[in-house]
Amino acid sequence: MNPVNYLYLAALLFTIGAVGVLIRRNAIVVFMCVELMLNACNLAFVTFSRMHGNLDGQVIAFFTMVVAAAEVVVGLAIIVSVFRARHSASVDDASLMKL
Amino acid sequence: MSANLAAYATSSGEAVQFWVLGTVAVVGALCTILMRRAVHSALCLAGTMIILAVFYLANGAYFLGIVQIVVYTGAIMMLFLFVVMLVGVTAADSLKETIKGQRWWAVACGLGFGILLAAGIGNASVKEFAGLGVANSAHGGNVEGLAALIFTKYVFAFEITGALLITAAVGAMVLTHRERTERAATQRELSEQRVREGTHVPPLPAPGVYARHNAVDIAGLLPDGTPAELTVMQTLRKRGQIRDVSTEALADLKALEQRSEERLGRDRDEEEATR
Amino acid sequence: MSFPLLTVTAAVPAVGAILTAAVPAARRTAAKWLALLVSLATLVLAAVVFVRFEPGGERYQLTESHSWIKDFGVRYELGVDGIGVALIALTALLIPFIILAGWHDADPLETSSKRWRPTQGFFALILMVEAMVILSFEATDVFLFYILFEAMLIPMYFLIGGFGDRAHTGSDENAAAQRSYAAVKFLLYNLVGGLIMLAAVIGLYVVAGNFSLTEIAEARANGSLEMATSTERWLFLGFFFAFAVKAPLWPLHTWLPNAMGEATAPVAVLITAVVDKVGTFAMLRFCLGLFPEASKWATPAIIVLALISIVYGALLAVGQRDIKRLVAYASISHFGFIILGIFAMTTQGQSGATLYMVNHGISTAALMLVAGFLISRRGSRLIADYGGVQKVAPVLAGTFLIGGLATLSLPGLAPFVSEFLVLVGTYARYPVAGVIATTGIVLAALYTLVLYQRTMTGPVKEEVRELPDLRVRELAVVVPLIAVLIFLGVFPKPLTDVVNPAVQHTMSDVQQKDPSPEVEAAK
Amino acid sequence: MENLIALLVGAPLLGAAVLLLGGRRLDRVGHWIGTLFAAASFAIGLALFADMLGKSADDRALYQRLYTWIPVEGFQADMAFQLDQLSMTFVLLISGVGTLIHVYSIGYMEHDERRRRFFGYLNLFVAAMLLLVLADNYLLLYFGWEGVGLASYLLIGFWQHKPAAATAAKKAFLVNRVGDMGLSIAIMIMFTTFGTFTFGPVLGATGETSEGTLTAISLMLLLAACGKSAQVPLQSWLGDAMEGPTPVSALIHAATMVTAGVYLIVRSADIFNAAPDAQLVVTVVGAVTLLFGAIVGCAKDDIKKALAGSTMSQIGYMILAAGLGPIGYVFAIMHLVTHGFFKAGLFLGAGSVMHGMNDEVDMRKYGGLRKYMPVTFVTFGLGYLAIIGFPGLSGFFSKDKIIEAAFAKGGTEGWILGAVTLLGAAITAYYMTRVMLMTFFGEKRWQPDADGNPPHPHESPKSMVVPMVLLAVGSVAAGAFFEFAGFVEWLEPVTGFAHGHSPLSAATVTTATVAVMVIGVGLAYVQYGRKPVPVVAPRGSLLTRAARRDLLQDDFNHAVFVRGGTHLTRSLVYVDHTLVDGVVNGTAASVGGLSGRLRKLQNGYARSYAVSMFGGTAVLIAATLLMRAV
Repeated sequence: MNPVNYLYLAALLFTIGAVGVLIRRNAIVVFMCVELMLNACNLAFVTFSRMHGNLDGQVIAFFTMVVAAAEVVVGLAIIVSVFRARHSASVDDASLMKL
Repeated sequence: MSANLAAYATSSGEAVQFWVLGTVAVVGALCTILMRRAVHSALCLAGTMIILAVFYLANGAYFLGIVQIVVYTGAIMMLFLFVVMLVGVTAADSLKETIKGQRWWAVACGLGFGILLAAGIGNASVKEFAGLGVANSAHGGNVEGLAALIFTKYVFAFEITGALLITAAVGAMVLTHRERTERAATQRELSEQRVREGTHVPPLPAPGVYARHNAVDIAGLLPDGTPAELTVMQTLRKRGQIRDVSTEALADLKALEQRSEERLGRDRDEEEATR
Repeated sequence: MSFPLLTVTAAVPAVGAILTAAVPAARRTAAKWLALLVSLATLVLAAVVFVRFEPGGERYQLTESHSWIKDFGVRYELGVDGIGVALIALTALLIPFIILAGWHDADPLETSSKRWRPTQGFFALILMVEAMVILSFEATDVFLFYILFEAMLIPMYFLIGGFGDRAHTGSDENAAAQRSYAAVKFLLYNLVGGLIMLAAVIGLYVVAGNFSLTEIAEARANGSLEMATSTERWLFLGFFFAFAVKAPLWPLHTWLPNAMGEATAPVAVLITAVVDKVGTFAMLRFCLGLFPEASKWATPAIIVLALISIVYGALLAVGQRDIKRLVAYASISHFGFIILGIFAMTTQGQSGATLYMVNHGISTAALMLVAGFLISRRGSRLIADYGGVQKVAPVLAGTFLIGGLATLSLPGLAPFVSEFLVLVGTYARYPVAGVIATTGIVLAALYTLVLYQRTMTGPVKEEVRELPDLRVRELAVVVPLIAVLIFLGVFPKPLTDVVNPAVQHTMSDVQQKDPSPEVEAAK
Repeated sequence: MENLIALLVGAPLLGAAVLLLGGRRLDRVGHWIGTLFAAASFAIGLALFADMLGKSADDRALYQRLYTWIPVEGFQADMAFQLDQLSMTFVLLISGVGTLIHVYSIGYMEHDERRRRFFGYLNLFVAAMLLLVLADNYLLLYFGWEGVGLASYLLIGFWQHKPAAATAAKKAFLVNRVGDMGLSIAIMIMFTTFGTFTFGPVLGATGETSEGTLTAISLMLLLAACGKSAQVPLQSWLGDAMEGPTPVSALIHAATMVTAGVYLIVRSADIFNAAPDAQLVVTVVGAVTLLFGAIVGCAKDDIKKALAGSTMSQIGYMILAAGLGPIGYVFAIMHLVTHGFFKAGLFLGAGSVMHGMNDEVDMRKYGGLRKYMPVTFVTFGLGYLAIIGFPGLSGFFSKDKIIEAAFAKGGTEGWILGAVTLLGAAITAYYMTRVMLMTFFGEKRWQPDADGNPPHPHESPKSMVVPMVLLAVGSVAAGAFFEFAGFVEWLEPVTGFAHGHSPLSAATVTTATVAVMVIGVGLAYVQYGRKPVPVVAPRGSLLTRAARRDLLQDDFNHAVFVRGGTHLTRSLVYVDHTLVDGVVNGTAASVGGLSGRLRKLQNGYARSYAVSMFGGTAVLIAATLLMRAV
């Protein structure tokens, strides 16, 4: 087997995550899907790292994790405060983006 | 892991592992987006992440594999679960789509995107790959190798992400923390207020009174069989997560009476029979 | 590295604009004086440019060149030829008068809040326009020119939409709606033109590989840059369209009457006398300079459009009931003359067209600013609301008449020289067009004199009985303009000296020679 | 000496500048300043004249070049003057009569608060007119040409508060502009043909181009002349121009400006000589106007309009003469000068009458004035005798020569033209006698004016009387003086001269002229001298009614140009608004509608937007792949 298959897997997971973002209304699930996408990217990075024989890809994946952690923290905080205010975690409730 | 400079295929063991775990990962991902309850989604996602951790390890990223389990599956997913609990673990999403055409567009775009991405990978991929043997052993191991990179080449990025983390932590606190603008009322003041208002001078009733279940989300029943919402804690009340069991309870009661009637009847019959 | 005179000439009003905008709300008068001083300083710099320019020297002088966007070969490249010098002089000359004439046009109303500071904005925007116009006359890089060509729309948009004529009929809301209609129309017309030009600019880059006017023109001339006939024509049309909207040429003219009608008189002057000149200037410099063959190909059609503009604009001017719209249509007629002169492709025609740009600027300024003074006194733009003004305000009426006479190209006033040159130049190549254009001089007399008759003569109307005559500030605006008109009318040599060599260059760009007189040809 | 030429123009120009810019503080002395500058110009003219007389006939032309007016490659218009015998004649006429009329105006305009400005305009006129006749090229001539048009506009409309005056001024300028169009086209043709428009080179090179070109130039020059000289079909403005103050009518619309057309044709003699077709048109225009003006003159009750008709008719004579070629040029100019004297005198007389009659202009309300205004009566009478061609007076000499030359044209044309000129002479005698009788003879038919004041006719002040007397002297003596002092020889070097071969002898023509004159006078006497003149005009014949309305020419203009033009402009305004603007607005509206529909895509749901982003990304990837594949 060629490690390229990991890439295909990453692509598949990424796509599933993206579709999830689009079809779910629960902000928490949407968030999870984003995490899934990030993880798919990480898998791709790690695989690239292996394919190219250097560790830079892993470093990037590491940073991605850190950033993802920060993002999760802030994102969940936002969800919690939105929930407190609106008693709902549905992303469709915030449809104020039109005139 | 072979230390060859270039290889054309991984070991067959890894291949088996990939196909088996890969399938599971995809199923987990699909479950993540298809489960109605957030908590199930979270669990599926955690499973997928663990599998990814295994893949990291298989790809020679030992440090990342461990970090993935510890940080992601351990910390981040727990955070998710925590928030899910906070928001309501039993609340199930309706999977009915409200925006017209959204789902079809999403799936169509997803399909197109996926196919194109795969096509791109297929287009760009090379047959041979380098492997991490040399890189991992250059500084004496994977962790040392990463450390050498992070603290030299990527030191600024590292510092910046550190700052980002701190900022995120502070931000989360600011977002969720509500500043108390006035002194909290003491217990004494609270009770005085209750007396003044004349409502519920005694403590609130516990859910157990007249209750048939000892769960906190089920209101106690009043003598006429209707639920008393006061008996449920405020948080659940606000969330609307009171389980109304009044009809159920009444039905149960009726069934019980009937059963006891029968039992009594049978007893009477027996008595009469013995008599 | 010599002193960057051209950059400084454009930078002074730009910096002045920022400073003016920064003046605190309460110091309104200070902002006005600052703007006036800055515009006068610019005038001095423009005069220096005019003097430093050697008519017999290089085609482009006082050049500056710096790399700007390396990847696309965009350069900050400046240089002036005679035409540019003349138009810079015109711009720098008119702005102080525009500022002076608009001295009270942007005073905040009694009712508006204290933090509201329209005055600073008004004068800052005017200076900003000046800076951009001057720089666009200097730019020899097509991309730089394009950016300025578009960017000057923004301050103009705010000047039209934000500071309307306070003399209007109907309710304030209605007036505001018309004003914003006019401003949006102005913006949309010019943006569409600019968009098409952008496509042509990109196309030119694809074909030529750089944006430098001088390099491209040189390469075209010595044959190292071949352009397919159809490519050249398309690019030409792209550029020409934008310039024709700005100029404006029939049938792309309808934004001008709205814009000039709704804007205050000084802003109307700014539009027609300064900003629109960029369009005709660019026709000379870019259309003819970059696409000589296509220009020749399109000439018959453009001549016809120009003739229609001349006659049509004049006829519509006759039919107007609003003083400012009348002047606007008259301007359309005059722009027809300018474009006719440019595309007649004779020395006289092009010299005339260049002089026409300058003279039309001054004469329209004189007429429009006096009209503005009149309108601000009576509070109405309708011709029918006036009558007998000469009896109560003879100086105002006299200056108005002189402005009108300049508009109808009376000999002795500057526009005559240019109009006659255009006519002669056109006739030399296209006799029929020349004759048709000549009818314009009759029609010009018609609309000017009808306007004068209806507003200034006859019995004094009740509403105008109390009109004061021109004040000192207003005289300071009008008198110098009239003096310049008369001076250039009897002695246009300073201007023609500068313009002639530039026209020779343009003529050699398009490889045209004046048709030689019949008698000489026979010999 | 030639350096003085510019001063001829410069003096009145300076006067105009001083008067117009001087402001109120010059109000009290303005009229003296104006007169002084005009007189200065006349004095310089006389000095130059004396100098000129001292030179041989072929060497009299003087040139002065100031600077290049319009220096453009291949197009050099000089600010340069040429003073030859022709120009000299005009200079003396303009500055001389001009000065007299300045003097006259001092009295006439005494009570007008804007007198200073009036003198400024008069000076401006004199300067422009002198520029016109002194220019050495057509473009500079055009400058003067339009300059006099401007001055005429300002002076006709001097009483701008009267709507009639303002309209008349505008009309005069506009009709003149039509003529100016002809002049500018003529200059354009000249430039493309000869490469220059300086008199010398153009007139010297007429042999080198085709007759067609020359005919075109000639016809365009004729158009210009028609406009300025009020010839059919551009004559309509002159009658209305009488709204201006009377000195203006005398100076501009009788003696000088309206003759500029004749000057133009005579100046361009070489071009016309080479274009016989155009010359024929010129004579026809002259002949038609001659009769037209005369007929209109017969019907008008307004004394100034009657005189205006007469002016038109007399200039018709001049134009006709100019169209005859070398046999007529000199006589055209000669008649022009004599006409300048007597017509100015007549107008000043008319002004004097109006001055005494509360500005009444209707002759039916005059009558019997000879006793009250003896000097006016005598000077007016002498002018009258001169214009009808009473033997021995100036009009006799000049008109007789033109009639003779008309016959000498030869062929049928000669007979027709001769007959027309004779007929014109008869009608002239008729209408002038009518004016004379209605004004100075018969019983008083005075009416009180609008305020109810009855008129108190009185002789005018000295400043008005003196110019009238001087002009009367000119009217009497000029013809004989020219006849015997050699006017023909004086002008011949410039205009050329040829003796015509008339089918009739000179004596026959003279006899016929006198005869028709007597007939005309007799007719008028029968009609107006023997019977009392009704105060209210009788209805009159169809011709009379038409003539009162300028032979319906104005009605035609009104119907065709004014009404037609109004309709045209109105419909164009409509077209501009609905069609040209409508197309654009329609496009805008359809774009607006489309965006309205597209706007629904913006439903506000973040997920919906995310789909578009996602789709966009997919498209981008596709594009990248495609680019790589290509």
